[in-house]
Amino acid sequence: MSPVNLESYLLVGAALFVLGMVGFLTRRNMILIFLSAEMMLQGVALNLVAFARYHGDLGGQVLTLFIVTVAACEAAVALALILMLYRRRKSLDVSLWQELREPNLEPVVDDEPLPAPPPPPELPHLPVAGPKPEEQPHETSHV
Amino acid sequence: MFDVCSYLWLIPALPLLGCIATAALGPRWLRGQSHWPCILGAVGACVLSVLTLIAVPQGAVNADGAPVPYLCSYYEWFRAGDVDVSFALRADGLTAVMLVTVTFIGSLIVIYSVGYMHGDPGYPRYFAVVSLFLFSMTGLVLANNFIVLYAFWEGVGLCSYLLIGYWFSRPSAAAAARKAFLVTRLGDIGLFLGILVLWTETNSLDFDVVLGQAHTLSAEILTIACLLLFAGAVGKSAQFPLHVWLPDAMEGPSPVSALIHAATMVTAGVYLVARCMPLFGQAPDAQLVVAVIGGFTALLAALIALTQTDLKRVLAYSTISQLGYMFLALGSGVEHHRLAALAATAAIFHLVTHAFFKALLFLGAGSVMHAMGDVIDMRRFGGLRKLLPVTHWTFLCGAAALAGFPVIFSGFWSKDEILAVTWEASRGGPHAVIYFVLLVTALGTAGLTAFYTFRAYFMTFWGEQRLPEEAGHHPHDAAPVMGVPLMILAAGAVLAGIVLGPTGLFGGFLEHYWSRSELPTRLQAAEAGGHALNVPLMLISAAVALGGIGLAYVLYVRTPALVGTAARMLGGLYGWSRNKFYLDELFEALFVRPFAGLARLCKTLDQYLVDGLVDLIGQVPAFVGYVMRPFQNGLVQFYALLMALGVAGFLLATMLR
Amino acid sequence: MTEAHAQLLVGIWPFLVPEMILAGVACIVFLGGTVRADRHLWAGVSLLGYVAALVALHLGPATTTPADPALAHAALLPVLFDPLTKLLQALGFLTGILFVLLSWNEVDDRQAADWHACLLILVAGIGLTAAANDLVVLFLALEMVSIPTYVMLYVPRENAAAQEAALKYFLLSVFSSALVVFGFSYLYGIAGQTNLTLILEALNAPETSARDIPLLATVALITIVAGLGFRLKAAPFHFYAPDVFQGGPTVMAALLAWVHKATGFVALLRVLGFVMPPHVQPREFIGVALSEQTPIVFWFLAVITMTWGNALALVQDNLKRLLAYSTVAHAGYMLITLATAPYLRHEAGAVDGVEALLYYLIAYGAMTVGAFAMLAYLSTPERPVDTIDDLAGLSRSHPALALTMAIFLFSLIGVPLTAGFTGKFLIFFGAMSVEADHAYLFWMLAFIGVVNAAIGGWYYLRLIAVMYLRQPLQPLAPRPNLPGLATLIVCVALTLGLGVPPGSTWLLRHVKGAAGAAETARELARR
Amino acid sequence: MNASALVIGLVALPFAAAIVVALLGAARAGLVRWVSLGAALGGLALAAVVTLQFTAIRGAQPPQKEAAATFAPELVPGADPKAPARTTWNIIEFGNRGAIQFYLGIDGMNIWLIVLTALLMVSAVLVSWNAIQERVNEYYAWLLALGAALSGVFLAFDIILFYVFFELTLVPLFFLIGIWGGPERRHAARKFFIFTFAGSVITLLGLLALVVVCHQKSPDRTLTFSIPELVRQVNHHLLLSAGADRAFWDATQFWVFFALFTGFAVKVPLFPVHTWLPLAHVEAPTAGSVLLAGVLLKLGSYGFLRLVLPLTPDACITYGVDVVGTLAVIGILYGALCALAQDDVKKLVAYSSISHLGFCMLGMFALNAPGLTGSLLQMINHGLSTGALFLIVGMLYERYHTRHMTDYGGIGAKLRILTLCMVVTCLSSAGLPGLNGFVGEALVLFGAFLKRPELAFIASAGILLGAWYLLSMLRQMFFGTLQEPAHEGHEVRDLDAREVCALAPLLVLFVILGVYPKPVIDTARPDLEIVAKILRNRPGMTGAPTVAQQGE
Repeated sequence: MSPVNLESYLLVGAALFVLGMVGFLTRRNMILIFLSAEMMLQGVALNLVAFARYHGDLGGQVLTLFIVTVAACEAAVALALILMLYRRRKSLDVSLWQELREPNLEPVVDDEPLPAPPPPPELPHLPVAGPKPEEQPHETSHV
Repeated sequence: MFDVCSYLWLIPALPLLGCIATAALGPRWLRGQSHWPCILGAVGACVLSVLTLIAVPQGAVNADGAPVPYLCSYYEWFRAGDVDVSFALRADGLTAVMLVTVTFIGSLIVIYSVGYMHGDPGYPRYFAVVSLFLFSMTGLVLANNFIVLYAFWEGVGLCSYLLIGYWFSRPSAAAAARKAFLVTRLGDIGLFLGILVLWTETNSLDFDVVLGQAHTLSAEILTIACLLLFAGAVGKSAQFPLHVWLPDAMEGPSPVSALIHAATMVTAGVYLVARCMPLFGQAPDAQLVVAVIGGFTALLAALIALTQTDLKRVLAYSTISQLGYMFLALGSGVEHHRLAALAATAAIFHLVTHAFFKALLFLGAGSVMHAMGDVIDMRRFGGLRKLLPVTHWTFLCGAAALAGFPVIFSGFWSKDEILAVTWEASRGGPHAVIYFVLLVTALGTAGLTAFYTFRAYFMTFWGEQRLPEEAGHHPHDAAPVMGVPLMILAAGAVLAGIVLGPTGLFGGFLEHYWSRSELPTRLQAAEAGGHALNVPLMLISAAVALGGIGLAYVLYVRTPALVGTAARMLGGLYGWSRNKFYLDELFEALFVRPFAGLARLCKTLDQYLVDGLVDLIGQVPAFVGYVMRPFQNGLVQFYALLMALGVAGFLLATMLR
Repeated sequence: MTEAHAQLLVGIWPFLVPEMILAGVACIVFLGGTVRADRHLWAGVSLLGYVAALVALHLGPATTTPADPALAHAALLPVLFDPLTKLLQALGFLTGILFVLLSWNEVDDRQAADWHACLLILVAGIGLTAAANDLVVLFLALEMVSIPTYVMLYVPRENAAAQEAALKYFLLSVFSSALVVFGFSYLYGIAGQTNLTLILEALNAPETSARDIPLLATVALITIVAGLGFRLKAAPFHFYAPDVFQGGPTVMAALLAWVHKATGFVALLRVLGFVMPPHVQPREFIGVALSEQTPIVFWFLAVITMTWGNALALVQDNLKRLLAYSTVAHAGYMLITLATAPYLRHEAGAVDGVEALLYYLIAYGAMTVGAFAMLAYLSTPERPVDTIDDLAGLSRSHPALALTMAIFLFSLIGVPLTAGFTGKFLIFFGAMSVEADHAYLFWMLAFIGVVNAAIGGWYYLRLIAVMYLRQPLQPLAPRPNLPGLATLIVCVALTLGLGVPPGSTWLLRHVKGAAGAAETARELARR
Repeated sequence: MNASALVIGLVALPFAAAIVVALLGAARAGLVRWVSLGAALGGLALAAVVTLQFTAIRGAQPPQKEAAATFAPELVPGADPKAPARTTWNIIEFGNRGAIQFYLGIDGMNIWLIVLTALLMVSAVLVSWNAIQERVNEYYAWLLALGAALSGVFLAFDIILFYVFFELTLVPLFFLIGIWGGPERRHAARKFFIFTFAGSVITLLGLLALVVVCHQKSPDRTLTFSIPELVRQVNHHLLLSAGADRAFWDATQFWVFFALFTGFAVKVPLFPVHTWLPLAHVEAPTAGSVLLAGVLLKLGSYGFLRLVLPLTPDACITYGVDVVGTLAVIGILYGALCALAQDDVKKLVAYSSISHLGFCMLGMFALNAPGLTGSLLQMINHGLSTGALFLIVGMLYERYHTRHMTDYGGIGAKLRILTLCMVVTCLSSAGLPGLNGFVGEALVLFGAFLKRPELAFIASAGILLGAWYLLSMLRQMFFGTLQEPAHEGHEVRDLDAREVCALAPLLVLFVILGVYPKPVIDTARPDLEIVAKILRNRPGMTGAPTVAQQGE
């Protein structure tokens, strides 16, 4: 790989990173925000792989592997968390979560509210066998 | 004889011991006998003073034939750098004369007080403070350096404060005491600054060193220093414009008025200027100020005294007026060394005679008060001649002396010397005209003095007998313990002048000490002729005095109805005199109110502006906090944005550098 | 990988025993938690785990000393055991014990196992961070600290505030992690190595250096500092802190204030070369291998951080929010040391920047954990201690507790006889000791620092004033809580003990030893 | 027992007693009081013994022709056997280059302040006897701790130790004011703490800067925190420096002076930063006011004397005389005027402190022997007089529960002993010769007049104003017709034996120091001469040749 090529890889990596960052800042859906963060990590991964190839050293690729692994871990935690949050607010809109702020400040209200979420899909019916599960109160649920 | 230094310290120490003994033992054990320590101290000091007076002429002389004062250094008070202050006492002619005057009159007055203060609840306190006063006053005249002098100077001021406010539960006494202390202290600041100036120039505080170096100082420095010192004298000796405290000081017991506010303390200013004559004598400009202030004060106070109805106040104004005379004399000591010596001698001579007759008058007034149940307004009593014979005759002696009744009475002789000195001063020199005007003023004042003195005398003792209710049924004349001191003083008032004055005893004794070594200097050039009796001047002054007395007799004994007419005729002047030329009000408006206003302004400023500003600075961080608060709006993406901006900012800053 | 290298790799296992113990116990607790829900049991088990880890640390092999020729290549391993590592590991395990005690009664039986297991992993993460000598290990170690934190933030409490806190922390933490690894990737690109020793060697080598590729180096520096600044709570990367502290459990606030800050600083020390492996010679100064401008970056970061933290803390009424801003401010003071450390060569300065940092970090840990522990101790569900007013009159109802809290607060102010004073003294003395052409910049920094310390005095004092000078509004009724009390006692003992001799001398000796790697490096550089 | 152990005792005894008292518990109030009194008396006895020891040592030394180059404290605990004026007790060591040391000692500049502290502690304990009824053990613990810290500041010869004690005084006083103070106590306590804390942290920087600069300039790179050593080094460098080095030292001195000035000026307090003082004084309990006015304010002026003058002589000459002198004179007049307008008697005394300390600072920045001596005396005198004033005001307040002067009138007829004490104290405060105030004030004016006649000229008005407000207060409250403020039930009695015991020593000292201040001056002279000599040796110090001619 020639240095010229390295630079293009790096540019793409940086672009990915910045795109992810922009997504992180602009998206309001919590899942999309998290995915944007993942995209930033992908930019990093691209950098690392490019450098690894350039230096002929495997360390970068090892780090990439670990980043992917950790990202998976985080995704698991994230989805559990997001699910819980969704249960409370019935929405994935991150701007609903601004109760913790300096006292005496008005909440920030977006002029353009998100489009109404689609109606919840019909849950599949239970099979005939077995007892009907009890409806669990949301408050007591945890991960 | 003993060595002078071996007993000199006892002169102040005995009254001090008396003070301590009275203060410690008085309230609990001595009670009604509290006067003993004080009397013993005073009399002991008096005896020692006389010894000193005898010893002084026998002292050593230096190569020039000038006497060398006894200098006794007892212990070092404090020393830092060039400021070296020892408790050193000196005994020379001036000191000896002052000492004898102070202790002798003091002793008499203390004895008189035994009767006068009898039964007062604060009896021990009175004698303790009087002893303290005698200590301070003797210390003042014995001091051998400026700081010790200043210390005792303040000390007598303190005693004056305590004694004016002796009946402290009277609001007027409390106010008068404060006023006296503050007004004199205003002058004291000048004195202290004067000492500072002299110290800076001569690097010493000892009288001999400072005065000996007087001729090395520049004229400006000398004038400034003299004027500052004189400011102290003006305050203490109640000269215009700081005279306002003295009339109010009559709130104190009468013996105190006699001792402190007539005979001794108020003359401290005269003593100071006389002591510093080597300085003043070489500062003609300062001398002119001294003379003018003295002459003006004499006239002003005499004018005010004309219309006062409070007997003690009349006497107080007359004190101010007589002190003015003394300063006039001192201020006339310009041009040459002989005249300076004459002037100082005249002033001190008048000081001594004045001490006798004024103490006498005050004690007489006290005796009247004592009999009248503490009423002192002359309009409320009269014709006491028969009722109080001892008081009457002694008072008359004093009044005649004060009025300058010719030939016999002491005031005549001493006043005459002052007039003579002023006459001498008006015969030459750049300010001759002014001195002549002052001479005329002094003569006029002499007439006024005779008039108001006898006005008071006639109003009190002549006319039909009237008594206030407070006097009770049987007002009685002075008891022997009060009467005997009165008589002794009366004898002094009559005889002191004729014995000491024309015989040249006093002048000879004192002038000896204004020798060349003390008044070196630019003045030596012109040597004036000897001091002779100035007969024409004496005649004029005698005529004026007699005229004043005659007028008083006419107005207050023969045809009292004329008084009202005369008052109407004088119109505005009468009112001004009656109201002391509105000087108290003027001071109130010029100094007290503005300062009080300034103080209130400072208080308000401090509370709101200064404190507010400081608090405002303290509020800045919190204000910053409020400004930055909106960043913390709770939106997670906004936080991320700020983080991203932070990164971008740091990146930009780092890369652009 | 050479044969010797492989041998060494095998040889490092004994060093890792403590972390393995912790991880093992964590597994036991995780699994056991599904069987029994008993907070005493799982707290006790994890306590045993920490003690075992401490014992293992103590019994384990000594540090890989530079003097030992057999271990000359030890520095090339992915983990490094120098005195700094040992100190931080011991500290981490002690912290674990402290937090077990602190959270003993704060966590429900039902969540206790999860909680304690997460804590075990987290502490293992601290140990690993301290030892990390490879970007990969460092990244993993940092994530070992982060990921349990997400869980712990919302496990003990199930209210909206805790969830919001968890969300904010999670999202921003992921964001900051991305920044850190982005920086790592460029670092890797510059050096072509993931091994930190080799990276530092490369950066400090005279012939090749980061200065040939300034763009990459600068970006790496800034993103790493920014990403780790999130953990330090350095402004403007601190915004989550007040919200998370307020919403999350008190124990977590303590954890974030101390553990995360400590790991962040350690990572910075390692990555930027403030503490270098023994044989690496700094070309000029320590800590500036990536960019000459490192001190300037830290200068500004310190100023912004302490000013921001103090200014906002002034206007707070909520206790945990206030302490959150205070932790920001203290991060600022600590950042002063990083700005000055490059210039504090030993013969110049009387005090080394890294020493001061470590000293202050430990002192800060004692006092801030103490303060949070006090809040936790005083709070009951019926009578929560949220606002400053809730502390009113504490000195009347609980004089001993009030005095303890006052000691923590005085230490935070920096009043003498407390660890906070000695720490601040070392920091400011360090800043004043800088001897360079632009030393005045650092005098100015110290000046801004002390002005901030004075501002800080105001709000801490307000708490003391409330406790001592006001009448109680509604009496607090803390439940008897022996482990909580033990935490307080330990913290107050440390706060006072580390402030005066012999405690301060003892600690200073240890942090000197820990910074010794750097010192050795400079000794070599001088030769 | 080694005499130097006594010096530690001066700090350790009150501190230990504070802990004991705190542990005794609020229930045993009587015991707490007696233990505190015992500790205070013990401290006084220690101070007396130390004074005797010190004067014996000084007396045994041959008089030196030339003033030493730097301070040489005696009775240093842990003294280095080779150099008795140094200690070997390290607190924090910086390698083998130097260490912060536990360096206490006695010299002529601090010995009398120590005695003053010990004395006022006894009075403070006595005057609180009945006034404090709640949280008694805490109160006395803080009071004793304050005493320990105050002694520590004066005794410290290590610059950091000095600062440590300096800061430590804040904590006890914060609690004393805040808990047992008047209605505005919380505000007062916080304002006091923050003001002085903010000032003193900047002072710390100044101190550190000096240490660092000395370290960098010393040829063998040693690091010292010892005040005598720093003084020696700084002046050694100053005398030798030239050219660029000279400019460097000038700049350094300016900044160090500025930093030290900030902290000490707040403490003194000088004019614009004095506003914490009236508030703190008014709200503090009597004992707090006594110690605050009597000793705590001296920390600032003592700091100037011990650190600022010898360590930044050039800056003192260049800026100090103008800036501090002017501020001091403003303070003298402004404080007096503010006092004149007050109705609250405690506030009056507080503002009078500002005025008096203005004299103290004016004398100090005259930079010559009379000024320095006067300044030191003024510190002691102000401690005694204002301490006594606050004691008496406190006693009055205890009887009538009001501090408004207009509520009082003619109390002199009722409370004779109290009035006598008040009159004497006021006179002492007004600088009457024969009582203690005069000598200090006079020397200050002498010194100031030598340096800046115009300043002395203006300042002298303060003498009059001082008498004015004090006598007005006397007249309003004690003289005139009797008018007692409303007091319920109990008959108001004159001073009892305990109160007389609290006051009498001070009154006796008024007279002794007024008549025979020589022991104090003589003890302090060699040490003040060190400072004066340092200042004298600086270029630009013209117009003060007389300092050199110290009478032999």
